[in-house]
Amino acid sequence: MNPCDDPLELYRRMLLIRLFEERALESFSRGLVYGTTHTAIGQEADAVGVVSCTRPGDVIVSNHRGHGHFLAYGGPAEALAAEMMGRATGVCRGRGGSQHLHWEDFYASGILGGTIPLAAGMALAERERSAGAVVVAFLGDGTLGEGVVYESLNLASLWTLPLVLVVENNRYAQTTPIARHLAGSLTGRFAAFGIPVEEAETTDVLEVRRLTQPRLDAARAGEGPQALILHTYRFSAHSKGDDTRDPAEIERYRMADPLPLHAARLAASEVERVQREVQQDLERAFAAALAAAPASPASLTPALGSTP
Amino acid sequence: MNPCDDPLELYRRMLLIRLFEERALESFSRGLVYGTTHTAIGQEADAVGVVSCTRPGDVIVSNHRGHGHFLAYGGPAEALAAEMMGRATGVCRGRGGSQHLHWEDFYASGILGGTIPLAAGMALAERERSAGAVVVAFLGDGTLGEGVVYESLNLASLWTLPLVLVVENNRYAQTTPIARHLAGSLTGRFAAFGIPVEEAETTDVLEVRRLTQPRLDAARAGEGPQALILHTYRFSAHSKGDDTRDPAEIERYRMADPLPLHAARLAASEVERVQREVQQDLERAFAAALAAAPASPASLTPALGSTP
Amino acid sequence: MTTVLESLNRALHECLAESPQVRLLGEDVLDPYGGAFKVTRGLSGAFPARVLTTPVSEAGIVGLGVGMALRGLRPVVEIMFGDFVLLAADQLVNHAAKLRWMTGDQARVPLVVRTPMGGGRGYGPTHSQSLEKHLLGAPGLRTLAATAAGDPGALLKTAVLLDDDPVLFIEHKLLYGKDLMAGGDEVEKLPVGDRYPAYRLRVAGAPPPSLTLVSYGYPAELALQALKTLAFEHEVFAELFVCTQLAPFDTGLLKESLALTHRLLTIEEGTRSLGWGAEVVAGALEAHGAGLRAGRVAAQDLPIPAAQALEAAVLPAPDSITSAALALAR
Amino acid sequence: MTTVLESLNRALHECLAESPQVRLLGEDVLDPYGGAFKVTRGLSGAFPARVLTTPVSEAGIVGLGVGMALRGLRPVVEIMFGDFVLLAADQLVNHAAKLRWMTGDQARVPLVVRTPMGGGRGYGPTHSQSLEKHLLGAPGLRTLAATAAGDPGALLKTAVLLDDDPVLFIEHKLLYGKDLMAGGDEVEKLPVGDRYPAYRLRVAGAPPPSLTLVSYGYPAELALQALKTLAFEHEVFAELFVCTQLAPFDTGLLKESLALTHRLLTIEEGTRSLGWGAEVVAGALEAHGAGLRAGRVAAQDLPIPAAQALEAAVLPAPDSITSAALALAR
Ligand SMILES: Cc1ncc(C[n+]2csc(CCOP(=O)(O)OP(=O)(O)O)c2C)c(N)n1
Ligand SMILES: Cc1ncc(C[n+]2csc(CCOP(=O)(O)OP(=O)(O)O)c2C)c(N)n1
Ligand SMILES: [Mg+2]
Ligand SMILES: [Mg+2]
Repeated sequence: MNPCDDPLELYRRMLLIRLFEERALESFSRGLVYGTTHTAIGQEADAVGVVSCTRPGDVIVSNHRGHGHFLAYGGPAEALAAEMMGRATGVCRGRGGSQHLHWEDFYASGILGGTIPLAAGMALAERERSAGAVVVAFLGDGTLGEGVVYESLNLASLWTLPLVLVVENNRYAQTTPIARHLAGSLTGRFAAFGIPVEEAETTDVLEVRRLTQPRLDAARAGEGPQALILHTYRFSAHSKGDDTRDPAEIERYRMADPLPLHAARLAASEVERVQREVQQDLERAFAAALAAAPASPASLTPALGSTP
Repeated sequence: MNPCDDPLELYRRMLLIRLFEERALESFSRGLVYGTTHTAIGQEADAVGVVSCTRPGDVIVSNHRGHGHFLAYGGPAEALAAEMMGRATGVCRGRGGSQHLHWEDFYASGILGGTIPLAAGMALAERERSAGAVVVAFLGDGTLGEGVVYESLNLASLWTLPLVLVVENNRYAQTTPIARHLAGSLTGRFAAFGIPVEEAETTDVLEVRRLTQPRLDAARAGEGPQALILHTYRFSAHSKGDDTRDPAEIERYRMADPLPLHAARLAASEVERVQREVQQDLERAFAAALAAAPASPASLTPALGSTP
Repeated sequence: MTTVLESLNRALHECLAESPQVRLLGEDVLDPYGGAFKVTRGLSGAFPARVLTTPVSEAGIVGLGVGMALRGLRPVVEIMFGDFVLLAADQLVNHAAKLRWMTGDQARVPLVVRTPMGGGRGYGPTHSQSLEKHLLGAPGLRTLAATAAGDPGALLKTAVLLDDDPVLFIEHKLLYGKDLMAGGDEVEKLPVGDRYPAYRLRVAGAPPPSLTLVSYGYPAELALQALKTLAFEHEVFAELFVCTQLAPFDTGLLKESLALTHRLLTIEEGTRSLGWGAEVVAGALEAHGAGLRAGRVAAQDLPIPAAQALEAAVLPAPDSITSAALALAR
Repeated sequence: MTTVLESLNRALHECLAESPQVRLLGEDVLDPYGGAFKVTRGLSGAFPARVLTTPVSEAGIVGLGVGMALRGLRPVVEIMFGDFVLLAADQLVNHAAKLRWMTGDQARVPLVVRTPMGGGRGYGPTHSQSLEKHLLGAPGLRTLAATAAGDPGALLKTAVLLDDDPVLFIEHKLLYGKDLMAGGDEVEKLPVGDRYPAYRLRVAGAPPPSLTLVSYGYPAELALQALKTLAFEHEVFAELFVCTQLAPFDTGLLKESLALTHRLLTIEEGTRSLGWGAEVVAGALEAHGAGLRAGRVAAQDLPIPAAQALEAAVLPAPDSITSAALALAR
């Protein structure tokens, strides 16, 4: 689906994420989904703004809160819903679930930080392939607690890898506010490794795009890793329930909701049409996922593919 | 033996390290020592300058290249030599060997970086004990490759721990020059975590002391972790042999040898006396170590002390 | 009735109350959240200065715990999910476990690392594992597992307050909500061993056992169901050892039973290969000599899938235990 | 004569020459140093763009290898000492090993992580261990071990060039200098299995064996000495399986031999508890049924001490193998 610079299309993608996540939470409440999930409601502008700047062949490395990145990338909503519902038609055959997604050049995992060296390795492979692809890796503020992130920054910088690190600073690691988990500064963490870094307090998808494009271009041009820090907020709980944040704080951030912010630029009729279309698409996607056969134990293959 | 600000005494300690290390290497060549070792020849001013500023009760956390730190701390040369020779009288009963030393409040281990969270934890314990002790941890430039170091910096800074990190930048990790293993800047690595940092290109023990004292004072005063980066050089090979560095480079750095540099401030007769004394002390120490009984398998206790 | 969760939570309260040396560290352990599985609920309220919420730094906080322990504290570190414990594997094996011995028995590391393992909740491949098998057998590290058959709180308290060596303390997510086993009339329970006992369970009034089951943690609950099914539906009488000390494992525990049954079945939730059961079986065979038969019930050698039907197929269940037991008893 | 070191070094040359996908990463791997144990000597000279020396970042470089492998390369990562491999345990178990399966068999991770294990050189507690036991049994990870009884270079080449799954490749420091076993006349050698064979060794012309020895890596050299001592000094005839694939371990390999001997002795250098031998013994007992006797020779459950006499007391030796074998044969 990428790249894209049509404002209406950007809105559609953000809405797709918003409504997907709402349905996902509702499906949980209704017992249609087993397990857990982390939704990105409120952070849609990051996912769509960044991913819409990528080119086909670019690689996206996502994390536990990855539905938004996945949908922004153009991953099929039906296969994502099916994956969360443990269906055979799930994007990973029901094995991965919400946190472990892979589709085309998109990868996500639930081990915080452990994906960052992978992203650096992918960037190394892509650089040598000389198709000019770039790797974009998303990580949360909390993930900066993990040491392997710094090992990766050092390696990526030393080796001038085409890697763009996007920190979605939603101000919390699970329930822990950033002041309690992060010393020093977010930008300093990248500067220390000689990685150019920019930050912005924004939920505007166009602003995110404006910030992203030069980072991607620089990485693609062989200037090495780049970092972008997006100060944002999630409106939903960390996971399914259990929100310990001050409701007044949440309300305050809701005033910068990326969807109405961007919708205000578009014709109301277009917005309504897109809303209808996305609703219908998701209706279909969730219904199809629900109707699909559960993943069957008969589909379990061995853990090693190429046994001698 | 610490603290100390008598210039002659500082010289004595540096000389003790230098001659100990030379004897150690020689003992290896003569087959008296089994295993491996990393000597600190050339880096004596770091060990002595820093450790001489500590107070009794302060904790020293050292690394694979730890003989100098150990001797600067006042650790017994005989027990160190005995440890390296696998004697029952070794400081760790012959179990630890050259890289794994513990004596009073001194700890060292051969896993690079893994000691830094330990140092932070010790600092936490010391802070709560309110005896005002500080933990000083030595690490090499190469050790900044390890992710757990950054986890520790973050924690130490968040929790304002009385920890002083001393980076001995001898410009190499084993055979790898710093430009090939470290991106960005040394100071940036600490600044990123809000840790005050100073650096100096020096092999002058008095200069090291001038830089160290305020760091220790600040940490002791509750200002949180502090970092000191000492750009130095080792004259000896990384380990026993196998030096891939340009001999001309080594010669260049030898011109800043910390021993003659500091000796020039002292009366020649005093220097000679100290040289004689240290020679004799080491003669005795190595002879006693050599004469001691080898560690005996009968001394092997179980790995768990308090079995139910 | 007390649940395993309540028992553990109370024990932590008591540890903090009884010893000023105790500190608690972990991700998101503060109230009102009280930890991802609520084991630390109420602790930060009662002991604000001694309960520390941490960044997402598993190696770092375990290392901090080692350092604290070396300098006289008794830290308890929570790893939010057991799946992340391998991030601290080096800290556990190369630092915590070795320091006492490698310093010639000078240093002490009274550290407890607690973590919930296990599947059955659909959390998928990185949040459902039982990874303790990768750390068992590290010299100097004791591994304990909570069980509803014993007193998990007392077990934890002993480890925290009395043990001078590092302990990896395994909990199971599905065990938290279980009530502690009452001394019911259906099943007889006999504690064996001292500080970290095992529990020997038999159907009350059953004839001498012809089969020895050995398990720990949540799978022991499944084994207990199988024990009853075997007795009541198949007239096969087994006895079940629910162990709390997984490593070092004391084979002597099973001696008397195996001398009677000559048949050993281990039940665990970790994947089968190189699991805990391997050590139990190998140790038993060495001690027992010829004549022993043995089997192992464990998870299939696969990652734990997210989908419910797949997860159920991969993990052990009472049925699979019962059939393995019957195959062995025959 | 070719040493194990030469064989491995040559294989890496060939891998780089034969496949443009191969990359080599590790600490201090560049010439003229050529790696701490010289396994990578000459490679950076011949393939400067494809041999990368790295910072001291074990988790990072293994993770990089995983990412490279996911995108079509065939990386070989060297961990300088096996003692440091636990720093990469999460990368190996939760990333490398899982990715293929957890993505529904979509992704591929053709990564080889090579590392030297083992003691006998006085390097002390953090530079002498055989830690592979902590990684065996992770679903999706194959563990291989070089042996002088086979062709270690060919083994490595197969893993690097042909295997699409991640491989942990164990070398032993004391094996590097050994000559590859010639098809001598004192000992007969029969390869068993296909891609990653085991080698079945007997004293030439000996009567049918009464004891099955199973080992790998350097301890297999000690076991071979014991095999000869048993035959020539005690008239006890054993056969020795030297395995190259440690995990997943195929018990079927031993079936025929155990049917004959009913006696199994495993020999490894890792510490005893929860070691590789536990799986071999447990698997053999399950497959074999009653009548099997077994023993394990391994390192004592202690850290590896630095002092020579202590280290020798902790590690297995030909004598301890011989006596364990005699005890079992009786
Ligand atoms: C290695 C690891 N440690 C801990 C967790 C548990 N965990 C899941 S999400 C989360 C908080 C992550 O915070 P952040 O990186 O800011 O991302 P956010 O959830 O805010 O999007 C934690 C601690 C995990 N998944 N992986
Ligand atoms: C975790 C770990 N990785 C690798 C090594 C092997 N090693 C020992 S010393 C060394 C270089 C360390 O460089 P630096 O930190 O600069 O200290 P220096 O040797 O220069 O004093 C390496 C890679 C180790 N001991 N521990
Ligand atoms: Mg966050
Ligand atoms: Mg250095």
